[in-house]
Amino acid sequence: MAITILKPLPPANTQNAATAYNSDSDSDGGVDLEGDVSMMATALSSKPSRHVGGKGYDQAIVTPGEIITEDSQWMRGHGTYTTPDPYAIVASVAGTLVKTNKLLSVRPLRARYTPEIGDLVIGRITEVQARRWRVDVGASLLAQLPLSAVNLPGGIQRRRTETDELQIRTFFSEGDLLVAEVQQLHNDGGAVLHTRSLKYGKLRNGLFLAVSGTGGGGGVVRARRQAFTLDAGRAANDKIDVVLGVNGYIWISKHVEGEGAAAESAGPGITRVEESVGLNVYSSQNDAIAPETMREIARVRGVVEALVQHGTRVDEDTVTRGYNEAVEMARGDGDGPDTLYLGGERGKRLVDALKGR
Amino acid sequence: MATQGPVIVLPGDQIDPSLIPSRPKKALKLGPGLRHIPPNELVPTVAGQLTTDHKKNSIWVEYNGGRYIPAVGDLVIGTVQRSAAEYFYVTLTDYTSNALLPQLAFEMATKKTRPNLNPGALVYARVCLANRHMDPELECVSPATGKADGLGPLNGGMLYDVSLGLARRLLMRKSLEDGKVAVLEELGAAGLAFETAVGRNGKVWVNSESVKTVLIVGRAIQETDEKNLSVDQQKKLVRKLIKEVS
Amino acid sequence: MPREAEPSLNERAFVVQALQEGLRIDGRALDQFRELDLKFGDQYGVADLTLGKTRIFAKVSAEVTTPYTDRPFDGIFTITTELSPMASPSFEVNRPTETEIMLSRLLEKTVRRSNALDTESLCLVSGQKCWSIRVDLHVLSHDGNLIDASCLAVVAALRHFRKPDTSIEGETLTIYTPAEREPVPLSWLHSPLCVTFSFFGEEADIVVMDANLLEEQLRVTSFTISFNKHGEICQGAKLGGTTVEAMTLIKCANDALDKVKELTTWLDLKLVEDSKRRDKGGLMAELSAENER
Amino acid sequence: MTVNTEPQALISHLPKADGSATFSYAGYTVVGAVNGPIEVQRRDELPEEAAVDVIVRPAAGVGGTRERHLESLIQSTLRQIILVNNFPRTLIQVILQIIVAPENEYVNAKITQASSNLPILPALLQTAILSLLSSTLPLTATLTSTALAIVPDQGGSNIVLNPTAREVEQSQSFHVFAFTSHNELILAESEGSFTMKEWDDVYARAYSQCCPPALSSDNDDAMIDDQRSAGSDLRHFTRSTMEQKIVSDLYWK
Amino acid sequence: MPLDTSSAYPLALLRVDGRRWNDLRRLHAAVRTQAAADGSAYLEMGNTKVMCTVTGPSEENKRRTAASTATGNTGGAGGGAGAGGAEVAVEIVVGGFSSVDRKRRGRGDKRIHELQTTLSKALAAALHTHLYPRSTIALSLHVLSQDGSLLAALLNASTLALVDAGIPMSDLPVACTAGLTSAASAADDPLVDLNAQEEQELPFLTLATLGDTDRVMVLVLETRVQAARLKDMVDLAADACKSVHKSLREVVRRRGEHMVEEGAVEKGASMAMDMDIDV
Repeated sequence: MAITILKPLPPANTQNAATAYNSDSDSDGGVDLEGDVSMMATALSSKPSRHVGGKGYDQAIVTPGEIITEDSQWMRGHGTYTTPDPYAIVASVAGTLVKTNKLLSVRPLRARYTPEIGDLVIGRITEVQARRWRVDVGASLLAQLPLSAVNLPGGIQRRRTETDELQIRTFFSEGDLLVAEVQQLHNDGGAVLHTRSLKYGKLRNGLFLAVSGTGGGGGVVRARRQAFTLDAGRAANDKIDVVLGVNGYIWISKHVEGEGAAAESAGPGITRVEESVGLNVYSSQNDAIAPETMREIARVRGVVEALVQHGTRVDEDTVTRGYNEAVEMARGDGDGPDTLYLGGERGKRLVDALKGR
Repeated sequence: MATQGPVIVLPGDQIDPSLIPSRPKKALKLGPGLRHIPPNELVPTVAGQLTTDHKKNSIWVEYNGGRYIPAVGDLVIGTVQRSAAEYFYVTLTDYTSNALLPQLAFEMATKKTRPNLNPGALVYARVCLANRHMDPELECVSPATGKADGLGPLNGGMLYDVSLGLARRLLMRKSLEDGKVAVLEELGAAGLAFETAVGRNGKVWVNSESVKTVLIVGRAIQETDEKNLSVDQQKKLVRKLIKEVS
Repeated sequence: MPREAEPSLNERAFVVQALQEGLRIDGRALDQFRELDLKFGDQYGVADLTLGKTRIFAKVSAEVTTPYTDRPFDGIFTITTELSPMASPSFEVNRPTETEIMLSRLLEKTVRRSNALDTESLCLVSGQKCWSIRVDLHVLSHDGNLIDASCLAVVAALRHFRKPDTSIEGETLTIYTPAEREPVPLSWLHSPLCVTFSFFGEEADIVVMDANLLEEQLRVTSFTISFNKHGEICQGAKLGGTTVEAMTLIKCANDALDKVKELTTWLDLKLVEDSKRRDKGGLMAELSAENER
Repeated sequence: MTVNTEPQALISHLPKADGSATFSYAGYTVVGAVNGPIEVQRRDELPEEAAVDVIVRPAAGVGGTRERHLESLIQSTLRQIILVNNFPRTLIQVILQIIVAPENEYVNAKITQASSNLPILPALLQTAILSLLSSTLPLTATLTSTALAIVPDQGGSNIVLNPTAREVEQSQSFHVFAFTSHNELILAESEGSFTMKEWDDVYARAYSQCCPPALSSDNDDAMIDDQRSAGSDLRHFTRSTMEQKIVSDLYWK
Repeated sequence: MPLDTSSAYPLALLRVDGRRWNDLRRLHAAVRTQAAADGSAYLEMGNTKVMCTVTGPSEENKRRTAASTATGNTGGAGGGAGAGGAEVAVEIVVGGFSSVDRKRRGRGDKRIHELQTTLSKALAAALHTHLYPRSTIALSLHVLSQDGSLLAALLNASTLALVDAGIPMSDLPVACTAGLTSAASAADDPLVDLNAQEEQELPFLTLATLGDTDRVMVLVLETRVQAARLKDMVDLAADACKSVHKSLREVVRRRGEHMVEEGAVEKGASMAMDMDIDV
């Protein structure tokens, strides 16, 4: 029977046409098995095919269920599990293999944020409870922010009183954004945050942006510095603060001297914190922002989105260079320096230019 | 009206005054199933057998069945549902609201060394607060001596449901003479090694080294309960079960 | 409504440990059903089934109605399963739980989709008049294995049922009341019955029939298969849960067939017993009627 | 033409419910289950007493307004005799499942009957009280209920106790009464057209039926043979049923 | 009912769409199709087309939707209030335009509910839910076009979306259908991956396995068939699942390799060879 009717192929990358996705490569990760898969072709050897590299693929990627090793000298790390009989370490996520001494783990291609102590995160208050807030940080569980872990107006050493408990909503209420540090982890992976430093606290005067978490596929990576200040080229004192939350939440705001997360670089001592915890720390009112500043904030946002869309990591270096490149591009194009659009082809050009360097 | 036969009462019945024990000087003690309507009327609220104890000057209605309602001093077996800052939330019967067990109400428990009970763990406890307007409270330690006296977490074993009546009989000081339950003694006499805990809330916990022993004890208790076995029948049942397994 | 109560950790551990030694809490063999009992009512199409502490009541009723427009030659056949708080306080009226939906789907597939009842025979005047047969299922007491027990009760009630006799002369359709003519049985094609297997252990290698409520709460997965005594599978469902070796499932299917044959014989016997009982009643009624005259 | 079958009952026969009873009388069979006191949903919670929830389910078809009406009648009656103050912020659930209702042999049954709501009420109430007694929930009293119809009879009319389905259909008016064991009237529902005089007669008949003079334990047998009333003495029936149950429960005493 | 399949098949040994008995339809799949979701996938099995998005694991606020849920209970531990692990909530929306009869299916549809429950219970058993206590993994599936093997397509799409979301699992759950050309005779050929027309006429079952093993996650048979033929159908469906498994793994691998090429992910350590050296 030589007759095999093939179905016509659909146009490639239908789902990405609108977002100007790179369409010349097989970018949607799809695979077309041309024609029909004959059953006879798959010899039924169930065990060997589970082994990594057993089929001569490029060995960079492991998928769930693949046996990484049957050698019992290795220890299993994240992204793997073991089977007792016969002993084997098996991948549980799709990703790349990481070896740390005798520890085998799989770095997932993408995953939701998993909190670690010391992470700088941006969160949104979802619930106010008696003595604590519950904060969405994009993890599998809501994080907690105890009332005792924030600076209250009137100095760092001040005792928390019952009045503070009653007034808890005057500090943070539902929907407020904040930047904080992961202080502690519970057994179930839930994080406890604190904002006891001048560089943490409520966010205002800016713009929120969420990119998918760490791992791969673009997104924020843990770096030496998560918060920095950009010089917004044209006006000398026009500066923009960028906070890259390790959890993939990003805050871009107008720079205010001596306030906000970017003050990290200024490095205020404990004593200064005490003095400067003023009332406006918990203000939800934006300052006046000049239209030029707003435009540059929007430009930074465009840069970050372009970076994410084209699978490039987001860190201080890429954002800074990307921003400068975007300013150049806008200047170079005929459309004038006010052009902010960085979608589609322009975004691709931007990222290519960054990679080219 | 002769007093030798059992006196069965229904809710709202009038009680023959001659049946009420009247020892001068001693206050009359009212047990379950009776309601006192001032100034001096006694009315049953459940269907059961009117029972009196002239020595203790007490009167109550004996009955079996229904749902357990916590009373102070009862020994109960509960299941931990969850733990919060200071309490374990414990269920005594299905579908009722939780009882509270303070995390410090254990022998030797301090803020640092409080027991860690996971959801689903069993505890043997005493009801120390029962009040219609509040959730019942439990304790696993005697407040007077600070000793556990056998109360606390129950590890391993199996939990069996029995009727409230049988639970009461098993908990009687002379369960054979007064309660006419002989299964446990018989099983012990037959050479089985096991431990039990009986909750007034209709739960019996049985533990043993051997799974089979637990099963025999459990089945013997449940069958005694369901089939209303007399002492002789219980003895027969135990012999039969032991034969079946060996 | 209060949440369904969950077994304690001790019970979880012990039940599984005992099963690993091949022992069940109530002393049954792994493939043993609890004691079955079936009572028919004085009226036709009423079945009251007890399986251990599980008790199911099924009632069949019939009325004349108009057929669905897209199926003018078919009668209407529905099975209603609404679990009331009588089965468990965690069931709420008018808010179907997962248990209820799964039960109703399995009965639908086992009894209705397998064409156990010839719906064409329910047609009286095509496109205008047909019988609507309705089975109402009530769970009076829930101690596990609702599916097998319900299926048995539904099939028993339907086979026991008699619908009023009818006749058509020209254009006129006459429906006789029970007093006028003895009602007639339904056109029943085959009797499909369910057998549910519950699996225990991490590898799901312990297989148990007729699980009670506690066992159902602790099983890692289940497989329900429906057969008629002719050896036809009417439905099979393993809906998720821990994975089971394919060979184990095939073996379950074979065991289920034996069990279904056994249950069918039992059901046939019960129906014969009941008809004998009724016949006696019928004779008595005739005699007493004669006496009155 | 009264149905003279003796009442029958099974007590505490559903192993999973706190209290249960099956009651058959005058062609009706009802299964009742009681659960309580159990956790109540916030919206139904009462701060000073237990909420009483009554669910009536028909044998065939889904419950509708007819069942809701019966539920509200039974609920308000039971609330009076259950000591609801003993269990604030809880729920007492009474589920009444109709198993058999008498069918009129001369009419082809419809699944949803348009006929009167009331005839089944006594059977439901009687089942509810037996289930409550089985559940050992505290009560102030028990109750007894009966149904009567005024049926036209050769120009005059007749009061019929426990009428059949056919008699209900032919009746001018239909009445249901319930009395507590303290001989207090706790429920009176009537439908149809009747005069005050007729109602008084029916009431008197129902009273004598439900509230027989207290009997001493010596002449139980004489009581049953009493020709005074056509129907069974349900109050006595309730007592003897419970006595049997208690004696069997307390066999060890 | 016109028995196209069974009348034509014995003549040419070809099915209505020209396939042989053991041919799967064209399987096309893509992962990461929706940027906003934690994981997403689009999958076609012939003309059956479904989309899946995953949200979570995240802590859900009390409000519960119409979705069916299952809690993974691994190793018998757990009990109590959601201590067992993450809940897997599945919601299926069948587009009114997805089939020829354009029938609207309400939220109360029990068949959809059964599919939801089946998927959530199957996935809960494959996922390592114990890593995420008190959270919810929510899957939203949209059926765009129906042409048979719907449950299989839904499960395969869910698998890809969950892999994309980076949620750990024991192996890839995969599913396929298998049927018989006629229920009556014992000599008939079995078929794999049935389309809607074949499903209407022939007895068939849907089988889901965990990876390319013979361990069955889901078995759904809704038509009458002789008991003796069950084994043939299960065997064939299990083999078909192995092919599907291979394809899905390829989809994931390609996606990953592409990301490594683009530099979004660091290259992984190489395996077997250099491990031996380490030893």
